[in-house]
Amino acid sequence: MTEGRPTTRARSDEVYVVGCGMHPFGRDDTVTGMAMAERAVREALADAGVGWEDIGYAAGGSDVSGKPDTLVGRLGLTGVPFVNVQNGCATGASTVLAVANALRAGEASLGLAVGFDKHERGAFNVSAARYGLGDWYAESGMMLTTQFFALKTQRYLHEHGVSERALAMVAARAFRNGAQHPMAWRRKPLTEQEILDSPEVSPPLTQYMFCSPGQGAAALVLALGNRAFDLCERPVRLASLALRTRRFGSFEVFSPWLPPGPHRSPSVDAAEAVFRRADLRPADVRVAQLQDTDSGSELIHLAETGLCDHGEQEELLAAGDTDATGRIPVNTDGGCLAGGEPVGASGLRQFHEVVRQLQGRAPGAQVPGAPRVGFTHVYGAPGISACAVLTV
Amino acid sequence: MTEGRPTTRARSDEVYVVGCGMHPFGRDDTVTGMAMAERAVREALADAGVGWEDIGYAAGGSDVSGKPDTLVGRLGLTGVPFVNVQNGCATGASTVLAVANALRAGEASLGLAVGFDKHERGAFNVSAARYGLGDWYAESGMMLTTQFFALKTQRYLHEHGVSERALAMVAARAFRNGAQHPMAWRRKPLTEQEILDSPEVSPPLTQYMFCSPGQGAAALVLALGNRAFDLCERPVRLASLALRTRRFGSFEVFSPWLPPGPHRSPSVDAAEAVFRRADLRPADVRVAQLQDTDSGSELIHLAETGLCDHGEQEELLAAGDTDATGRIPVNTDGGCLAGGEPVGASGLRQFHEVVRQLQGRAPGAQVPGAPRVGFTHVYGAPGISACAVLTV
Amino acid sequence: MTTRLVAEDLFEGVDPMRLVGARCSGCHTVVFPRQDSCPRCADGAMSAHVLPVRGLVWSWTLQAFPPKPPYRPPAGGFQPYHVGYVDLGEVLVEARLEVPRREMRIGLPVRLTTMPAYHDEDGTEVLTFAFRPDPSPEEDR
Amino acid sequence: MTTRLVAEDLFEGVDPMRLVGARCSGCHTVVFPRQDSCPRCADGAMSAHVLPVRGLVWSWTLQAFPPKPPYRPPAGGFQPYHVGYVDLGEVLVEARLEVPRREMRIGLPVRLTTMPAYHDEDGTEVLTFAFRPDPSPEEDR
Ligand SMILES: [Zn+2]
Ligand SMILES: [Zn+2]
Repeated sequence: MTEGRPTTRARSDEVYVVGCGMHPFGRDDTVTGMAMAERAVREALADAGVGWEDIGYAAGGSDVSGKPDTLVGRLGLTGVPFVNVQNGCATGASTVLAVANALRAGEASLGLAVGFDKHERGAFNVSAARYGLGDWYAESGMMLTTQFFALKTQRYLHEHGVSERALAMVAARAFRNGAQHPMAWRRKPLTEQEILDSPEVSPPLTQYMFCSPGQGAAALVLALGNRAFDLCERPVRLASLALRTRRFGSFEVFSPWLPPGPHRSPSVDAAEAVFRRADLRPADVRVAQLQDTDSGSELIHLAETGLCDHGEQEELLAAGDTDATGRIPVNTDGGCLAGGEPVGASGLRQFHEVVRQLQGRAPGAQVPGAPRVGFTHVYGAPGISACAVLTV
Repeated sequence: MTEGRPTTRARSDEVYVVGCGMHPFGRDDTVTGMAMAERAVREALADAGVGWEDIGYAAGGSDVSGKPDTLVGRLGLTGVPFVNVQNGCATGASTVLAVANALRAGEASLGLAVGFDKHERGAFNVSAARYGLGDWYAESGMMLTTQFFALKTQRYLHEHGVSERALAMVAARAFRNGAQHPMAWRRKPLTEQEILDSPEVSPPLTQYMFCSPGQGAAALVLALGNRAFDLCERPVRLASLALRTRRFGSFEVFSPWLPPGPHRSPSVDAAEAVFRRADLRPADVRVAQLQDTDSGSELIHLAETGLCDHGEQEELLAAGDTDATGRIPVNTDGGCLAGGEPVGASGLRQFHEVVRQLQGRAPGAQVPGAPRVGFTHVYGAPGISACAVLTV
Repeated sequence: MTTRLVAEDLFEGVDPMRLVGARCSGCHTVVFPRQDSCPRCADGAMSAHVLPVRGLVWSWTLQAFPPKPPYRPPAGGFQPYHVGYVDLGEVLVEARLEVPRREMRIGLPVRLTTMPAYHDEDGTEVLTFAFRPDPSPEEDR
Repeated sequence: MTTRLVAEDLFEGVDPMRLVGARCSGCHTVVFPRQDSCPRCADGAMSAHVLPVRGLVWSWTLQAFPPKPPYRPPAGGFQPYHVGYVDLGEVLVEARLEVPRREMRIGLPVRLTTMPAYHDEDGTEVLTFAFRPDPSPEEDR
């Protein structure tokens, strides 16, 4: 496989975010997934100051709420190429990748990425066959994502000497940030003790350490080269974006077996690739989004992406370093924990938050000091991760 | 929207097909969709003389038979970026587009596109909500793809003075070609009269004028620039590929209403775009693949793509012009009519056939005279078409 | 026997019953059923628009085999039926056609009617819209 | 009462029952359940490979709420249960853990057993594999 090298591109080959829009996350029975997507797209177009008819290439993703390309029926029948992508939790990143590649390949100079979903209450349904597994695996009660997160976290805490309180600190910060964010679902701050005392779901994880399936939509307008500067006062450069599937020995959901360790996650590969290509280091990041389907995942991802060392998380959290006012603010919008996880929209929510932070117009808690380097990270089944570095 | 212009690319920016593989189409209960996909990929890799670990970017599509990116569990856990796309009948083209754009964008120099599906017997199930329609539409018996094809064909024959016998000629040629093709499903030639006398499904279309949902898989290895010539004696250039969604007033499946005509299909837009970009004319095409979910569709697509004039089809068919030995051979492998339509695989089957024709090694009836320009066309719900021009 | 319409928002009035779509104030596009945004232009506002009851068969076909669910067969079980598009001038509407095969042709004058589609579990007859041959096509046009 | 195994191809032998995976002749990777191709290398051939019956808890958790279908609860209804990975040396296997919460810890020696998972409609008891605390962890290792 070709590995990423630091990329030196002419400005004319760079891709920029020039507009973003978002439908509030949460739960609202009066609005469909497609309607939320339409609103997010219209907001992104207005933000970029362009019309739908200016879009030359579009990509969309939704896990369960309809075929994204049917959005053309709502947005306008311009004939635009519209590709649907589906990569689980990495769907949002896949839409951005599809559009960025198309722009660089010369297919268009202005593109749109949109993601949306509206899930039913409760955990996601799964099909063993769809994952290439026998029925026995689900029937005997081992095919639950919550178990996976708990098993991975349990082992991680043990190996790296992190306490369960760190898990509560992650969730408490998420709800603190969510409380300030107008588009978050959960807006009530919770204390660490409340989080630890909430019902046990799968130890070491309690109820408030898990995000819920929810609903939402987010969209970005992307532009190539100089077009971006014509449209936008402060375009945000997509310095690098990498999607990686798992390598042998990663610890993934729905694994009836694992090889003896070490278990290297695709998050490590994706993060290394984006920092290498952007010619930046994790220490340069001033605002980060990390996949936080649960507290344990965020904790693990902090180290896997290189933002801290393994085992260092508890100290970082206790010192407030990951707060909006800290050294390395994480999930300033409350992440999945406060926003819920509409699978198709979640990755684009991350871009939305980081872009607006870098533009100095965060909807919630603004990171002070005009951050210039942002980072996004998603991770999901069946062992896929996507990271991006964004800069102004 | 940015319209395509004739593209003058340096050879280093051209994308070529350097290997192809296919699992026979049809129905075989002993093999899963994923297993078929694996076989097609391995065959394509062997054909290109490369290993899975050489692939730097992959895209896959399947409508109902699993998450394509889980194929990494069978092919090898190399960490490769693997994007899943889903665009109905245009899924195969979307995989090729995703890979070609990634190669041109500098993501990798070698990529893989794979499509597969294994459908249940009988017509596809539909969900009104998924198409943004009320339940009444399906419940009252109007939400069937077969009706749509029949209604469109009925009107087309009426407007352009084409007889029902032309529909039988299309199917007869498909089965004639299929009979010679080792990977086709239907290998028994049928006379025009047998086709006309088969049970009426939705007039003017009879049973043998419709393709069936089936199973199959196909894969392509794509290479950028000089890499292609290092790998392959006769790489086939992807001169252009365009995907288009419908514009206002096209006549699409599941339309409770239509505006008064004319009804312009996205096939017209996609075909015009690829010929313009490739700087070639429809008359240059020497081997073509047209979406033939039914005889009427192929008939209509012949004219919509510019391969003939509206109303000229019957004459062309009667003269044998669309036979493998004719002036403009169409669906030399028997198309969907003889192959069935595994949605995710069907578009890549088209590429497989055209590539092998242009390389002079067709598995079935070889077009004589070393054809140099090939064409593919798919069309499907919800009003999407993709065309490609391939050259040697 | 109680009856209900297959979907209330498709209809307006009772006797005579009319189909109701929507019309764009910007580009005058007429759609059916009604929807909130114009599929053609971004500018117009959509408002309810009652459709003509008379038109011409624009295309037709037969549904020869029983559709899978969510199709709901009528009380007596599935019988082959005709469907088609009816040209109402400003819009073509897809509908069940209550027209005998021998009379069926593109261009046939037809007018709006209702027909039983299926029965609810509680026995309620569910009516849908259809078009039947128009005995007096020139009248009121 | 008749019993059956949750999936025949996971097991080999009866008394003692063993789990059977597959091992790659090329890179010696051991997988469970058996599969035809090696997930690690392209070269090796996979052949059936009986797994050790003794191991150590590598990670564990509790399933506190009743899973949705396709999970099938036992005859008496859902009761919270433990799952985990057991380190068998050459491979870690995910399994139900029949270990009391107070004894549960990473590193606990366990050995293979079977347990009723659910009942078929005809009353057949369906057994799955599990691990329970190993009273004599040093023996036979
Ligand atoms: Zn309008
Ligand atoms: Zn091996």
